[in-house]
This record gives sequence, structure tokens and C-alpha cells, in this order.
Amino acid sequence: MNIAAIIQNQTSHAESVLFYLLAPITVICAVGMLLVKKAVHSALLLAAVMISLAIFYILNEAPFLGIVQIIVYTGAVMMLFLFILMLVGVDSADSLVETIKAQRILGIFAAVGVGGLLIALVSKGNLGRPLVGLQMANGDGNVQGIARLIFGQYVWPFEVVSALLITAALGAMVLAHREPDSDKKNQRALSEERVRQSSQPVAGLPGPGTFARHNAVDIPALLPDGTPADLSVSDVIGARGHLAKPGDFKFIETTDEDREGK
Amino acid sequence: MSLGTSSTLVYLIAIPLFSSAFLLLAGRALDRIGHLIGTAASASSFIVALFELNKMLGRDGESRGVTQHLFTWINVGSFQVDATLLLDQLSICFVLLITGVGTLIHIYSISYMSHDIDRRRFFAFLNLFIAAMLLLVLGNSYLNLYVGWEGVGLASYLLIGFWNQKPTYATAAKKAFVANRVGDVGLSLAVMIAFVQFGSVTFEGVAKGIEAGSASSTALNAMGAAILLAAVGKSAQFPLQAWLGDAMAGPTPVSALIHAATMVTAGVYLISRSHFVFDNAPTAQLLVVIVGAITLLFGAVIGMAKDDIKKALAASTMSQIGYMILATGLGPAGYAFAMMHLLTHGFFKAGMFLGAGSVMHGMNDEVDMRKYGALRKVMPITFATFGLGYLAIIGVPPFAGFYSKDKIIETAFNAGGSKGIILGCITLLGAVITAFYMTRVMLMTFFGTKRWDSAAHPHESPWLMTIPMILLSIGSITTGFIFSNGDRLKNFLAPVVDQHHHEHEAELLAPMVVSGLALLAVAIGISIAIAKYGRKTIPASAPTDVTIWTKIARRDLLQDDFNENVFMRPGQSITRVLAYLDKRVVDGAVSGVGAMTLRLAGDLRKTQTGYVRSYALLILLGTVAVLTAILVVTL
Amino acid sequence: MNPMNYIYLSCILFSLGAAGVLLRRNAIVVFMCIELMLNAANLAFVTFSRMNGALDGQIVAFFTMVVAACEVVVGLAIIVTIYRSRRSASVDDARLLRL
Amino acid sequence: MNSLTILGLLPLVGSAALFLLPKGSDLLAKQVALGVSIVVAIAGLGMAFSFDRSVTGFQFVEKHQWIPAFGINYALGVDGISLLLILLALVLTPIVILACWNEAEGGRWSVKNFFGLILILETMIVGVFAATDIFLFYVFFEAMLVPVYFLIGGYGTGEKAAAAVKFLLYSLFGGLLMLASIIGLYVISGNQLKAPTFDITELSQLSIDPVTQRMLFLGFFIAFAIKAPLWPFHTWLPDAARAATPGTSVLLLGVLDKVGTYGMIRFCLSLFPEASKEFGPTIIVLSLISIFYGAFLAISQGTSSGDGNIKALISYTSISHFGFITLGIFAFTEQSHSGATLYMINHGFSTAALFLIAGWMISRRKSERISDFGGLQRVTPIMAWSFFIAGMSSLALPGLSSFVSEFLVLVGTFARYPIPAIIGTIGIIFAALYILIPVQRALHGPIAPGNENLTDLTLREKVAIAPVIAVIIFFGFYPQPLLDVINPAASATLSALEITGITGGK
Repeated sequence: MNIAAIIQNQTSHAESVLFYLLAPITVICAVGMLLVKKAVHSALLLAAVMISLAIFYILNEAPFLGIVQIIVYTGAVMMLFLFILMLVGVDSADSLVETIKAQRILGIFAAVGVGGLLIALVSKGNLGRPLVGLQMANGDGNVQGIARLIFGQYVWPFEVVSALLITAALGAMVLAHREPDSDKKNQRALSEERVRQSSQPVAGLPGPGTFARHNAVDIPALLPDGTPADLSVSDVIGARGHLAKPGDFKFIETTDEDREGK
Repeated sequence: MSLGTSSTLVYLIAIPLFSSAFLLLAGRALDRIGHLIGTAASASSFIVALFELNKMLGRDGESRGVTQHLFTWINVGSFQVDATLLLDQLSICFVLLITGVGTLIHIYSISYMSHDIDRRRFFAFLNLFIAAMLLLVLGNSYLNLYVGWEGVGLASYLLIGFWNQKPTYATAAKKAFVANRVGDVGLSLAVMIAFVQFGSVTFEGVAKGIEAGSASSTALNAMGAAILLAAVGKSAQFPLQAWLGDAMAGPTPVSALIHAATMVTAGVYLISRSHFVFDNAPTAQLLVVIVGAITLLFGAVIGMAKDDIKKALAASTMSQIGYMILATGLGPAGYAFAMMHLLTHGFFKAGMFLGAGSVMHGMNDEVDMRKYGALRKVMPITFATFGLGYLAIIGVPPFAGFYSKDKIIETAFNAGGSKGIILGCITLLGAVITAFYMTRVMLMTFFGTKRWDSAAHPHESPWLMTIPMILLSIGSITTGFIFSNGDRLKNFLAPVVDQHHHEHEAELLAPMVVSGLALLAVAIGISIAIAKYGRKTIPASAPTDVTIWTKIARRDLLQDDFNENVFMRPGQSITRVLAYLDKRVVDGAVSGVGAMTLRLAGDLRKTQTGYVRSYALLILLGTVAVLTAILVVTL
Repeated sequence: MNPMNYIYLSCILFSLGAAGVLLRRNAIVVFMCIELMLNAANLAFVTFSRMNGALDGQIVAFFTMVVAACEVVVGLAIIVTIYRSRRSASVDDARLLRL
Repeated sequence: MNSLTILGLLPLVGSAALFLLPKGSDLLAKQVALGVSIVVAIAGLGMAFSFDRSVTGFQFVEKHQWIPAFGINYALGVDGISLLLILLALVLTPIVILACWNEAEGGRWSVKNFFGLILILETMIVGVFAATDIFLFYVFFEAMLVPVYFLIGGYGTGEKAAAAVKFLLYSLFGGLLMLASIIGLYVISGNQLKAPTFDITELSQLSIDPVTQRMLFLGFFIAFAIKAPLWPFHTWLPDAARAATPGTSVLLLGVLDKVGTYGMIRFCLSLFPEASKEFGPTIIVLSLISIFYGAFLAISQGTSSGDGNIKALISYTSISHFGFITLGIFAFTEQSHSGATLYMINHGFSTAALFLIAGWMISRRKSERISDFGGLQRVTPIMAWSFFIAGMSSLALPGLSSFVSEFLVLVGTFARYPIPAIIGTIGIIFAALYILIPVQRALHGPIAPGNENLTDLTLREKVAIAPVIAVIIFFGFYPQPLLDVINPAASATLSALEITGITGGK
């Protein structure tokens, strides 16, 4: 690496091409994220933005971060988003009609204002600053450089952040966990409940055809007084009008002739 | 004048004071003998006073005064006031009057108050009064005097309101106290002026300061006016006279002791004591004379219209004190005569009040003279003593009042110039009216026909009441002659009040002429009264078809109406307005700030829509503002 | 090409994210926009790191990613909880901040 | 043992003991509180006897570093004025505890907490009067509000919560102004001295330019005027007094409010002599307004036919009295200064007596309205006469303690400002009215319905009130022991003002 490369203010042409190719795509995706109705589409557009950002990281001599960006963001975080979208309902479309007075105008104004002001301030702040580049810092390799810093100078923040991650995991569990509404019922409680509900027979429903002349599914069982028990046949059969009446199968002294006549 | 010391002066005050405290603190246990203790205390004080008089007479004129230093009372920087007692010729007159007449009235009260369940308390208050009054006349400085001054005001308040279960009596007591307080303002101011001008508030220090000429005449006139204001309040002089009539709400012995013989004359004492101020403050002195002259006539006119025997006597007291104040305003010549009239008045007026009390005692506490009549036969002793007092007050020789009043009229005429003639005529006119209304009182009470209520069974009072009356009437016969014979009192007092003025002023009229005029005036007054009240029967209720002037006189010359409309009503209005303003404006301003904050908060609260996005928008707008600021600064 | 272009891109992405937070009502989309803002910041960090020749910017971006991951985990859990009780993922429906 | 710290800590220890007592041991709590306060009072009186009257400046000085970074010290010390005010508090506390034995029942919190709060308040009072470090003073000044707030809000009657909040807000407002001034002083001291400091002796050496001095003076003065209270900063007082229990009112009006007038002497005058002189005439006018305003409003409570409130009346009389005190302070003469200081003590006792007896009247009659009373002199003579004597002291009857102080104030004022003194003197007429009107309505007259069966003072109440009345009478006749302590401090304050002494006389 030469000194000239270190103090150059320009990046390589290849990088320029890539940038000018990708930057509009990124911006368009971001804008689209705002405009599409469905949340799933937003998520997909965001994923696109993140992937292009990962490429920008790599272009900026941060290959480690670029990879991490893809793994963590596009891989893990976006996956989480999609899972939640699945829980909430994939096709839950967002109405884009604004309900808060002046929110849209002011919001756009503020966003444009912040963007414009930031660009203005940043461009003022950079006048005449040379590009140093990371050739020196990445001399032993980008991952090694970062590892040296993380496990050296930044080891304490790193530990703190790891604690934060664990806490966040616990927090998510606590938040998403739903306590049962009441204690789980045991067998005794269940049977007591069943006995108290007098409309339900304690020992299960009677089967069809019991004490009747016929034991088909459409023949109701007969109660001791000879009346049919409606509970013994499925509601569906009753609704379709296929229910047989007890009288349909009256006991008739049949003779052999009769049988044969049939 | 170097004064001797005496270690016994303090007992004069201490005995009644401790007796009073003892009676009050001991509670009901002493109900049976409380009155005896009280009387004994007063009598002991009188004995000490006689003992002191005896010692005093043993010394020669210039060094008769004695002092007793008790302790340093207040000492702040140059403001030093010692609790020191001073007994000189002027004080001793008062001390003897207070303790002497006071003791007699104590004795009288034993019987008069015998049916009152609070008799012990009554005697405690009487003793408190005696102690305070003695402190008033014995203090060697204006501030010591002030303590006694307010002390007698307190005792007077307590005794006027003794039967305060009656709301009107309680109001009368309050009125007396407040009127006295107005006077006290004057005394306070006098002390302040004295301190600032002379660096001392003792009589001696002030006198020396004036002698050294360390005060301007403006200051002296102001001090004189302040002292006069004090005297006016205490002695019920115009324009603070209104309380005295109402003060008759108190038990009659109180009226006799406090509101006739002693306390109300404190103003005369104060002016006489401050002669060194007035001698150098002609304007203030003139004011004194004017106040005296007005009150003299004022009281007399009211006296003519009153049917209440005590109020008639009260009006008479006011008028007589007017005489005394007028006399003190006449300069060195007048002090001694004022004192003489004060002393004789103490005897005859106290006697007459006790007589009135005796009449009321016999008439079921009836005070309306129109319900009296023909009492001379059933109450001979009362009639006799009252009659002697009557003769004394109207100035019939050789009774006491003749000597003293005659001297005042004479001095008034001799005041010089037109002032002398006017004052002389006023005093003569006063004498006419005095004779008239006193004769009216006599006629309505003791002569004429019976106009008693059916329930009344008038009877003579018991001996405990008559003996003090008899003794006082003896005093009203003899004192005038004793005091004036050879100018005895004048010479006795001369070292105190008349140190520098021995030249005799020119006489406008010869003494004999003045006496003749005075007697003529008395005769005119008596004859009018007899013509009006002696011949015909007096209606049992006051006639209503009278002239507007009589009505005004019956309403105390509108004094209460005046006070009510000029001071009380506006005062009440101010009070109400201030109470309103305090709630609405002063407190309202603060509450208003609070209410405004609340309202502002209520309005601002509406910006809190609860939409997270609104908050986010505000944050971002804030960011825009900050960035703009940065941009503007870096441009 | 001047590397400042990355920074400008970062600014644009940041303000687009901010606009999304302000304009969208679906809580999940709002969340995604926040992620976008964080990523925009990361891009700036990485670019500055390169411009200054020090890896510290990348470290910060790394930490940001970790914290963002935590935030997503907790935030999505909260969204789920709210959705469970309200049957809605709209941020306008949760107005408990208002009395 | 002459340590102000120990003196101040004793009540705090006592209150901690009270809080540790088990629930329900009310009687024991009262006994412990009474015992502790009596021990403290005796210790305080013992200290007073070893106070050297010939020395000007602070005695019993203690100084420890507290926050060295800001030059803040824990510094205590007393001169004649603060010694007497501390004694006033120490003597009144056991009396209040004894007099208000049953006052805490029915409060929001327990009885032991009530007495615990009173003892905490006692500690604060000792601290506020003894502090010679201005920051320490401020801490006590504000901390003092806390127990009072709870005493009013937790145990009062009527609109107690509103009154407590009003009291707190007014005091905090003044306190914040004062804090601003204190910080200002600190900054100036940093510019002029080697190191910035909060020590008042050092701060009084500063030379501050007139404009700054005026601003700083006003910060202090308004805080103290609210506390005192001076018209027009007074409106919290009647509400607080109406809502507070009588015992609380005694401590509030009798002792706490003296912090205001004490502060004017200790801080306003000694730290800002020029501004004090400049504002003196204005403050004298405010004082005169206070005198009459308080008197008129007290009269309006007395004369209003229905809702005249006896506690409000007493609080308005206090506004009038505080007018006299500030008049004395800003008249800048030896007499007026000594008188004003003496007035603080005397007013403490006479108001204490009035409030305690009014409290007993109210607790018996179950009403605070003056028109509900009548004829008490016949029914409950001892109570009625005690009230009468207290009232007489309040209207400054000669022979009772207030007279000496009131007269000294007036005579001292007259020496410098004759016209205000004359106007102030006229105030004594209204003093007579505002005392005699309630006396007539409540004590005199026929026995009003509902008063027939009231009981007279119990032995406990007699024991509580007797020392107060004894003090009132004794110092009326012999105030010199107090004046001997006050005079050196008063003249030291005046000499710091560098005013050519107008002391009267030639």
C-alpha cells in the first residue's frame, strides 16, 4: 500500500459504479417501504435495503460487518419480523389514510427537514478532509482488527451488551408468555362440574337404537316410557329429516306368509 | 430639689395588688370572707397613706417628696425606665382620696353587693383598681404612670362589665375601654415625644429638659396636645365623653369610686403633673381650656335631660371635671383650685352616687327618677346625705363645692382679656345649669308625690351603707373650708405645681363680686327648677311632646349618633371591604396564578393526544429546530 | 467518487426511516422503519471508520447491531402482547398515554 | 454539656424512639414525647445560663466541614436573639404537647406520629435558629416545612389538605427566591474572597454593588416576608391556622413564623446594609399596612354575624403583631430593634396562650364559630379568664409582656420616623377592638345555647397554661433579663449597619 493511496480522496471506479448502481435501488426500496400497503411487502423491501447496505459495508472495507449484516439482519431479524407478521396476520393491510390532523404534512416536512439539514451540515463539516482508508487498520485482516478491539479496548461494553442480549431474550419470553386464566382443573373438579350441569347426562349420551326395534344410527333410543330420546341420535340426521320415529317399527305379529309376500 | 427616699411606698400598691391576686386565685374557697380581705387591704393602704402623710408633713415644703426605687424596668440603650415611686404633695392628695374614699366604698359594697354571687370577684377588681390607681399617681415617670393608667382602664372595664350577662353592659364596658384606648394613644405619643426630646421619661427629667430649653415650642405643644388627648379619654371630656354615661352599667359603688371620685379625675392629675409642659406650651394650654369649657356645658346640658338618676349624676361628673380641666388650663393659678375641686368633688359626688345606690337598693334597682318621688320620708339618712352633697355641688356656702367652684370661676374671670370674660361667663352659666339639674334630681327623687311601681317597698339601707354615706357627706361639708382656709391646699401644693410663678395676676373682678355672681347663678338655677318641677306633679313617663332641643339633649347631644355615623359605620364598612378584598384581591391574586396555571396546563394538555406518532413528530420537529440552530450558528 | 456520498445516502435513508415512523400506523412497519434508521446510522459509522482509518466506527456499528437485535426481540414481543389483547397492531389504537 | 448539636438531636432521637413504639401505645408515646421535650427544655435553659451576656457575636460555636467542595460547613452558634428564640421553642414544645394531649386522635395517622412530628419540628427549629452557615440555614428552613405540612394535612380540621398545600407552596416559593439569592451571594463571595463561602460572618464582609444588593436583598426579604407574614404575603396564614390543630398553630405562629423576622435581622440587615436602608421606608409602609390590615380583618372575623372563626381571628391579630415587629426591625434604632426581638418572644407566648385556650374552647363546644359561644365566663370561669389575660397581653396591656416590646418598637420608631410611629400607635385602638369583640361575644353575655354544660379546664390543661400566663405577667413587670440578652445582639446588628445612631434624647 502506498502513501498516495492512503491520502487519496477518491474511491476506485469500480466502487463508484457499484455505488451508483446500488444507491438508487436502496433509496427506491426504502421509499417503497413507506408506500406499500402490505406489511409483508415492506418487510421484503427492507430486506432488499439491508442487503444493499451489506454490500456498502463490504465496499467500505468492513467485510465482517457486511457478513454480520446479512446474517443478523436479513437472516435473523427480518425472519423475526416475518414470523410476527405471520402471527398478526400476513394480509393485515394498513390503511394509508391519515387520521391525525396535519400529521402527514408535518411529518414529511420534518423528515425532509432533518434529511436536508443533516446533508447540509455534514457537507459543511467535511470540507477538505482526506480519505484515510483502512488499509493500515485492516493490515492483519478485518476480523482480526475488530477482534483485537472488541476483546481489548471494548471488552467491558462487549460484556455489558452480552448481558443485554440475555436480558432481552428473557424479557421477550416474559412478555410473550401468557399466564393461564385459572388453575388447571383436576379430575375431581371436572367430574363435579359435570354433575352440577344437570342438562348434560352424567354418564355420556345414550347410543342410538337402544331398546328400539332397530339399531341404525337414525333410530333414536327409547326411554322407559316408550318415547324416543332425541339425544341419542346426531343432530345432523334430525336436521336432514332422516330421523325415524318409533312408530315406524311397530311390532307386528308377522306370519310366514307375510315374510314370504315381501 | 433633692428628694428623700422612703422604703414604705411600695406597700401602698403591693397590699391591694396582692390582695386582688389572692382573691382571684383563691377561688370559691374565699367567697365567705373575700369582701373582708378586700376591705382590709384597702384600709391598710389608707393607713400606710396616713403614715406617709404624717412623715411628709414633718418635712419642710421643698423636700416633702420622697421616692422609692424598686427595680430597673426597661433599659435599652439610652431608653431607661426604672420602676420608681414618687410621693409628693400632689400624689398624696390623690393617694388619700383613693384609699380613703376607696375604703369607704369597699365598706359600702359589702352590703350593697351582699346578694351577688360574685362578690369576692368584685372586691378583687376593686382592689385591682386601687392598686392601679395608686400606681398611676405614684409613678415617677410617664411610662410608670401609663401602666397605672391602663390598669385603671382595665379595672374600669372589668367593673363596668361586672354584670356582663347583659349584652348592653358588656358593650358599655367595651366602649369605655376603647374610648380610653384612644386617650392612651395620646399618652403613648407624649412618652415618645418626651423620650425623643429629652432622653428621659421621668417627670423630673422632662421638667429639667424643658428648663434647659432643649425642646422647641412645637414639640412642647405637640406633647401638651398628646397629654390632653390622654386626659380627654380618661376623664370623659369632649370629644371622648360618650363612654361615661354608658359606664353607669357598672354597680353603683363602682360609679362612685371610679367614674366619679378617682379614675375620671386622672386626666386632671396628668395635666397638673405635666404643668411644666403646659406652662411652656400656650397653644396646648388654650386647647385644655377650650376642652374644659365645652365639656362643662356639654355635661350640664345632658344632665338637664336625663331621667336616669345615675346618668344624670354621670353627666354632672363630666361637667364638674370640665371645671377642673378648665382650671388646669388656666396656668399656675388654676392647678391648686383644680385639685381642690377635684378633692371636694371626690367627696360630694361619691356621696351622691352612694346615695343614688342606696335609693336604687331600696327601689328594686329602679333608676328612672320619674318612678321615684317622696322618698325623703322613707329614706331619711339617704336624703340627708344626698342633700348635703347636693348643696355642695351647686355651690352653696359653706359647703365644699362653694369654695372650690367659686375659686375656679374667679380664676376664669382673671384669665385676662376677652378670654377671661368668656370663660367666666361659661363657668357662671355652668353653675346655673348645675343648680338647675341637681335641684331637678333632688325634687324628682325625694320630693313630690309617690310614683313608685307597685312592687317597690322603699326602705332605708343598712348601716354598712349609710355610714360611708354619712362620712362622705361630712367630707362634703368640711373639706372646702379646710382646704381653702388660708389657701392651705394651694400653699401645700405650691412647691410641686407652682414653682416659678409667684407674682399675683391682676384681678378682673374682686373675689366678693365673683362669689356674689356665683350665688346669684345658683339661685337662678334653683328657682327655674322649682318652677318647673316643684309645683306640678311629674309625669311617670317622660313627656314626648318636647322640643327638638330636649330630644337632642336626651340623646346625649347626639354624641353616640355622631360616633356611630362618623367612626363606627365607616369602620365597619372598611372592615367588610377589606375582608372582601383580602379574599378576592390579595388571596385572589395568588389563587388566580394557580387557576391560570391550571388552565394553561389544561390547554397544553390537549397537545398530548396520546398518539405515539404525534410525540415522535414533536421529537423530530425538535431535532429540526436544533439542527437549524446549529446551522445558523455555523453559517 | 467521494466517500461522502455514503454519508449522504445514510442521511437520506435516516430521514426516510423517520418519515416512516411518523406516517405508518402498523406497529411492525414502524418497527421496520426504526431498523432502517439504525442501519442508516450504521452506514455512517462504517463510512466514517473508513474515512478516519480507525476500526472504532465498525465496533460501534457492531454494538448497534447487537442492541438493535435486542430491541427487535423485546419490541416484537410487546407488539405480540398488545396484539393479543387488542386484536390490532396499529400504534394509534394504543393511546394509554392520554388520560 | 453546651452543645447545640446535642440539644438539637435530642428531640430527633426522641421522635425516632416514638416511631419505633408498637402500634396502639398512644399513652406511652405521649409520655415519652413530654418527657423528652421537658428534658430538652431543661437542657436549653441550662445552656442559657452559661451564655455570656457581655460577649457580642456567636457563642457555643461548632463548625465541621460538610460539603468541602462547595465550602459548605455544618456551623452552629447563637447570639442573644437566636438563643432566646430557641428557648422560646424549647419552652413552648412541652407546653404544646401537654396542652394538646388528645389533639391527635382522629388524625389521618397515628397519635405517636403526631408527637414524633412535633419533636422533629423542634429539632428543625433549633437548627434553623442556630445555623451560622447560610446553606445550612436554608436546609433547615425548607426541611422545617415537612413536619408542619404533615401536622396540618394529617391532623387538622376542615380544608386541611388545601391549607397544607397552600402553606407549602407559599413557603417553597419564598424559599426558592432565597436559594437564588444564596447562590448569588456564594458566587460573589467566590469573586471577592479567597474561596467561596456560605459563612454569614464572612459574607457580611462582602462589598456588593447596589443593584445586585437590591436583587439579593429582595430574594431574602420576600422569603422572610412570606414567613413572617407581612402584608401582602399573608394569606396562607389564616387558612393554615384555621385548618391546623391548636398545638400546631402555636408552633407555627408562635415559633416558626419568627424565622421570618429573625431572618430579616440576621440576613437582610447584616448582609445587605445598603439595600436594607434603601428599602427601609417601603417596608415600614408595608408594616403599617399589616398592622391595620390584620387588625381590621381580625375585627371582621369578630363582628361578622355568622361565620366569624376564632382561629382565623387570632391569626389575623398575629399579622398585625408581625407588622409591629417588622416596623421595629426596619426603624433601625436600638430601642426598636430590642423591642422587635422582645416582641417575637412575647408574641410567642401570648399567641400560644390564645391558641391553646381557643383550642380547648373549640374542642368542648365542637365549633370554631365565635357566634356559637357566649357566657363562658359564667360556665367555665378559669378558661374564660385565661383567655382574657392572654387577650390582654395580645392588645399590649401595660403590666403584661407584650406592652414593653410594643412600646419599645414604637418609641424607637418615633425617634427616626415620627409619622409612621404615630400611625402605628393608633393601631393600639384597633388592638383593643379585635380582642374585646371576641371577649364580649364568647365570654360575656348570657349563656348561649349549647354552652350550658361545657366543662372548665382540667388539671392537665391548667398545668399547661399556667406557665405561659406566669411568663406573660412576669416579663411584663420585669423584662430586663431578656433585654440584657437582646441588647448586645441588637446593637451589634445596628453597628454593622453603620447607621448614625438615632437613639433619642439629647
